[in-house]
Amino acid sequence: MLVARRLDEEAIALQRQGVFPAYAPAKGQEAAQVGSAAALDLNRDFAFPGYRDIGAAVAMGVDLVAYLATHLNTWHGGLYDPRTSRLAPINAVVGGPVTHAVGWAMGAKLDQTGGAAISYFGDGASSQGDVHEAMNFAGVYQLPVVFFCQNNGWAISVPTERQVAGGSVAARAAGYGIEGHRVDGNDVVAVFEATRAALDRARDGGGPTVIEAMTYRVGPHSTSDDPGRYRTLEDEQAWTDRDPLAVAAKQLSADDVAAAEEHAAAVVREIREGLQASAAPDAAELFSFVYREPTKALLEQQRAWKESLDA
Amino acid sequence: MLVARRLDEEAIALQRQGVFPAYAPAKGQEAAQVGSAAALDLNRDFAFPGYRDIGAAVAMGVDLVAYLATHLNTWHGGLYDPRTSRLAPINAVVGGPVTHAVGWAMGAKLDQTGGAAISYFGDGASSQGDVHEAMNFAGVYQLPVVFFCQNNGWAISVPTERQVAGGSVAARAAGYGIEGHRVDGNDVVAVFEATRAALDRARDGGGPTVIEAMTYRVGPHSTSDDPGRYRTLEDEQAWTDRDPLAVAAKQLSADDVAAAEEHAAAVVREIREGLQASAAPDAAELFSFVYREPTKALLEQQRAWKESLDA
Amino acid sequence: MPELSLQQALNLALQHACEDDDRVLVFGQDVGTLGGVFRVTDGLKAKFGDRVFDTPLAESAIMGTAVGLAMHGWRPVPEIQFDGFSYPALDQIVNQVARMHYRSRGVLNMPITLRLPSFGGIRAPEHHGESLEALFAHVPGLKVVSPSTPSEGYHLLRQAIADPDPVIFMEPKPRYWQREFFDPSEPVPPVPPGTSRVVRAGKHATLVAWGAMVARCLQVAELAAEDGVELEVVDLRWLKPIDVDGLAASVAKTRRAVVVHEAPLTAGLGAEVSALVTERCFGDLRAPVQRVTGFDVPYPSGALEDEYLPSADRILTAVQTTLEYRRG
Amino acid sequence: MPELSLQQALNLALQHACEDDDRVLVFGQDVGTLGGVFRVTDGLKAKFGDRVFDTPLAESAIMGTAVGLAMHGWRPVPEIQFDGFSYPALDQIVNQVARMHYRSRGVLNMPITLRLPSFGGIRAPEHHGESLEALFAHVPGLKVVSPSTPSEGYHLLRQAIADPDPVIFMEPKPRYWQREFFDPSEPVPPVPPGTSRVVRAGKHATLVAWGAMVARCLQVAELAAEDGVELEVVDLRWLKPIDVDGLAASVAKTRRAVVVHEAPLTAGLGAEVSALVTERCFGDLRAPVQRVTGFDVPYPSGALEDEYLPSADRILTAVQTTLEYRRG
Ligand SMILES: Cc1ncc(C[n+]2csc(CCOP(=O)(O)OP(=O)(O)O)c2C)c(N)n1
Ligand SMILES: Cc1ncc(C[n+]2csc(CCOP(=O)(O)OP(=O)(O)O)c2C)c(N)n1
Ligand SMILES: [Mg+2]
Ligand SMILES: [Mg+2]
Repeated sequence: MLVARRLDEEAIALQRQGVFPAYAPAKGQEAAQVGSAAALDLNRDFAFPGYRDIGAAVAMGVDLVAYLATHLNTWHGGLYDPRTSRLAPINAVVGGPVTHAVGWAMGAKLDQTGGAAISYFGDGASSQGDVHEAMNFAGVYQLPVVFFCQNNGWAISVPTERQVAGGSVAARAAGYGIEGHRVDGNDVVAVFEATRAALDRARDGGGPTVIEAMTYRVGPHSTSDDPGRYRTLEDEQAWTDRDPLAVAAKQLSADDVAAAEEHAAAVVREIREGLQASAAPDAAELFSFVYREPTKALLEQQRAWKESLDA
Repeated sequence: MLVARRLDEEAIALQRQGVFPAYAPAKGQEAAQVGSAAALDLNRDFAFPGYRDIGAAVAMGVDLVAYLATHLNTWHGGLYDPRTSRLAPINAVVGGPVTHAVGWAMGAKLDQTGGAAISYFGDGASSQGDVHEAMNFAGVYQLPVVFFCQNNGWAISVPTERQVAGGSVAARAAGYGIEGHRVDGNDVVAVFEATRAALDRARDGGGPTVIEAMTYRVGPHSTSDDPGRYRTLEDEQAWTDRDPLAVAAKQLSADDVAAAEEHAAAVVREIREGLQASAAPDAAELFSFVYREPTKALLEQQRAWKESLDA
Repeated sequence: MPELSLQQALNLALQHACEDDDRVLVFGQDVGTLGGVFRVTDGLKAKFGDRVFDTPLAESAIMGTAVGLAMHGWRPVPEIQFDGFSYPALDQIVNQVARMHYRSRGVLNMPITLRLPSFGGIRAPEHHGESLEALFAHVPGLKVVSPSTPSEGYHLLRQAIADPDPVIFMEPKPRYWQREFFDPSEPVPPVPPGTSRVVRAGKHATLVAWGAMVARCLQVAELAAEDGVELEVVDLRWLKPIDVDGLAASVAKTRRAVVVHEAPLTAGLGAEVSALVTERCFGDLRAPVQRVTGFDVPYPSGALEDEYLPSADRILTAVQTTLEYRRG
Repeated sequence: MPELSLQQALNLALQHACEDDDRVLVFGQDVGTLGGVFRVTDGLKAKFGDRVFDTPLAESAIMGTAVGLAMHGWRPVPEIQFDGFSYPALDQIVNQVARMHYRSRGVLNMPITLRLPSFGGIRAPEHHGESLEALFAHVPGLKVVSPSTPSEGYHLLRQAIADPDPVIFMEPKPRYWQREFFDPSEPVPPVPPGTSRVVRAGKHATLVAWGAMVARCLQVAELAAEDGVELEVVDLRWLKPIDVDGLAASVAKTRRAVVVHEAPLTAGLGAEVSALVTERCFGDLRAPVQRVTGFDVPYPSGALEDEYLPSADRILTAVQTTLEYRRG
């Protein structure tokens, strides 16, 4: 959690220094992300993130320099290996990847691996048709998937109460005949336990679960955003007491906290250096990975492009 | 209701005679359609149908020859005037028109007309993302709209239990903080009363309602369908006792029923004659109604088309 | 040698694909118990059990599920019931199916074959007669193919399913019941995706078509032959990648080309064919490439369908135009 | 005469449209309180209250709601936040927005203007740099327009909102902060939809472009002029209907054309421009129409963006190709 927080701060700093063109801060959501991802069994489970889930990447041990490549503008999906990381490529379509978790869970069920999928999405995403279709599919086929909604109060400038009719994403679960739970998203232990229980149930053939982790996006939507246009400082202040790190620190000794800070600082330093050492992408990669084998037309375009460079 | 039934039978006969290329029978769903549409105030409400809602058209007094033009293959949306009929054009996209009812209801609310919208859709349609988005919008804005789901047990070959996770479309309403009711869709009075209550509530600013009318598609999905591939005659038989006409007839005198039959026969005769007298569409209409004014490119295409006819 | 309809040939291709590769999954609306509204998946559920299944009525989830299944190492062959109902799934097709391999830098394969009953001509309701090839062909990461005969259907579907990339497989509905004698077990020489085929040789002009329009062009070629005009008919087959070499070879010979499709004219795939042929064969061409297409109107109701679709007359008129063309 | 950025000009156009017609409604994600992620709707909520509102995060419902509002007699001006998020709404746009007027035989009007921040060049995340014009231009019932300057933005947006048909209004994101001196209150001579404009006269070749590529073509024309090559630059503006007469008039003079766009090559709108120009000007053309476009790859991450987009160099190379072309 502390690594996630310090890394988030570092990313914002890097954006201010012009290293990152933009960044979507996760501050305030560390418990939700770390607590849920820590519950995964990385030998058989798989996670489907959005664009603000760096805490999950931290908890899953993903190569964070490679993860941050998306913000360095090197590669949209990040440079980490999704297969070995058990984390799907970063996905910027709000709601879009939720059905992927359902499909993956169906694959796991067919293969009887005992693996479960977790899908990360926001309160805003819950309005998308895809999320409904995903929950309905998961309910019909009783798939091992956890729908993990971080209700952080906002979708850019729109507060949850003008986004989520009825006020609760977890409450939607009943309509699909599946489990639904709200948890304090700023209590890392509560999140961990709820997620682990849902994953266990999923493995045992108990079907899908919706978890709505109630949290708060303390920072702006992205570094280009100006929250002053839609919420007050008091609004934001109200959540500082509930800072997930403060909540967690209460359960730890001062020494533990100091050690954690030291560890986080070391990790962040390493990542900073890793980012500095990151090579700009090879321009020829413009033509890579479109198909398994490039088509003739693409090779022709690549040839023309090379010629225009040499000209 | 009897008109709807007899007209449905006539349409099937016309399909067998080759007059209609295909038809989607509504048999068994007359109470749901007629009961709900009869609750509308045609001076201020508006209905959004699918492709199997002829009973609603009958109850609303829509020009039925013009309605059946869609099956005559004259014009996809039907030839009736949707504005004066208060019935949107026939819509073949399952789930697609549900958000139109929401938009129309928003328009009515902004204009403070006291009008309410009703959206007709099926159990299969409830799986579509659009239906979820529509319910969420309606809940967020508290719009005067009734989501009228005819749960007729089947979406082509897929039974409701493998379509609707949780088993109930009405139960989804709670997740949006809106009213949801199941009614016996074969009891025309129950349907009428539930719909009228929902419309009244909508007018009074009480917001949207989901009504799930439990009924049965007694016939095939369409005249090209073969239900023997996915259900048994016993399945079908089980519903004959609950035939909405039989249920209604119990509450009427034999004289009333006879009079209704006579009326229905007269209406059907008139429609049959109307269909026979229907002119084939003017081929030049191929280029009509694409824009308010045809573009130059379209006029050019029309000119070339005419020339090729004359050649 | 059996006589098979396109519907039967496709059914057999699915069956053989499932037999040869136990990672193949077939799913979509009504493809299981019913065997598909066109019976293309008939009998597969009985043969392959859980690997063939009905889905709820949600096209976006069908394609999103396919993405997740592919990520788990399956080889999904989903169906969308009709062309016009692809639109709800377009976000998944364009932003996810076509990109996951790219986004993951080649780590996640997307060997998905989307079966899509396509095109018009069967007097069906609204949204059941659309031609979406231009839209799909514009999307990097997708391949697009459409068979014109039963044997083509069999082999192209096998090839599409075996392909490591996502393929949109557009089945020409009006040809489902068209029959042909051929032996599916007879091996065919492998041709890479993006290869067209000359279905009739000629020298005065080249007709380029795909799907159901290939048969119509052959009919036109018969008519023209009566007047001594020898038309070459090219079945493009692969609509992405397009066989520009094959087209150029034909036009180098005939020096005239007419492209025929059902989709509306503006920004249709005929424009791409026209541009490609002109880029490659400008010196050879004796006339601009002619386009005979659907009009820029919504696909009409059955009564107007024949007026909308490229008729033999309209194609013949275009042939005449190109033959008589005099540089202004 | 004020100096206005494109973003300010569009904001003013929306404000004036709302003032002049009290049936105009402005809505979409974050367009109300926030004033839009690009501030194009800034201040409108304060001025027009309920007529400007934020929606939940669901593009399909945004467009479906627009259809219903139009049926109730409103004049909706929805926004989809970014080009790449149009896909979830495509079913509504193609099957409903573009067809309701047709389906109802002209009874139900659909005067909907979809504002769509479009095109690349701003180093944004995935799906924020797409060019969907070919897709929209293919759809009967839609009109498509894209402004290249602040004054164009003002007048075209007013025209789009006043238009009785659905218009896709593609705003070139990288031009939002581009400034121009002009007086929006000064009346402009009315030009019908589908009229292009010559932004620089020339005689050696015609460059055809829209959106942000117009500025790039002007820059190319400057460079070419240094070598004595006089390029005519046509801002197509209306991508549907396309001004084929305007294009033909220019090419009749220059006899050479290069079309430039950001979208991938295959089945892009450049193919349509190429086909149209060739059909109309075959006798005049001294070389095949050249296409300089994005490559057939997904829109890349920021680091590769400049390599993807048509560069001045690539456009100049195409100009040289057309000038030096010798019929084979
Ligand atoms: C389909 C789609 N529509 C719009 C956007 C633009 N967008 C990016 S983030 C965002 C808000 C998302 O809110 P939420 O789901 O609550 O996630 P959060 O940002 O709060 O983590 C929007 C509208 C998008 N990325 N995808
Ligand atoms: C978006 C979309 N997908 C698929 C279809 C094809 N289709 C037509 S009716 C139907 C079943 C609909 O079932 P339901 O909503 O229960 O309505 P019912 O037919 O029972 O009245 C299907 C799959 C369609 N029309 N629209
Ligand atoms: Mg949020
Ligand atoms: Mg049904």
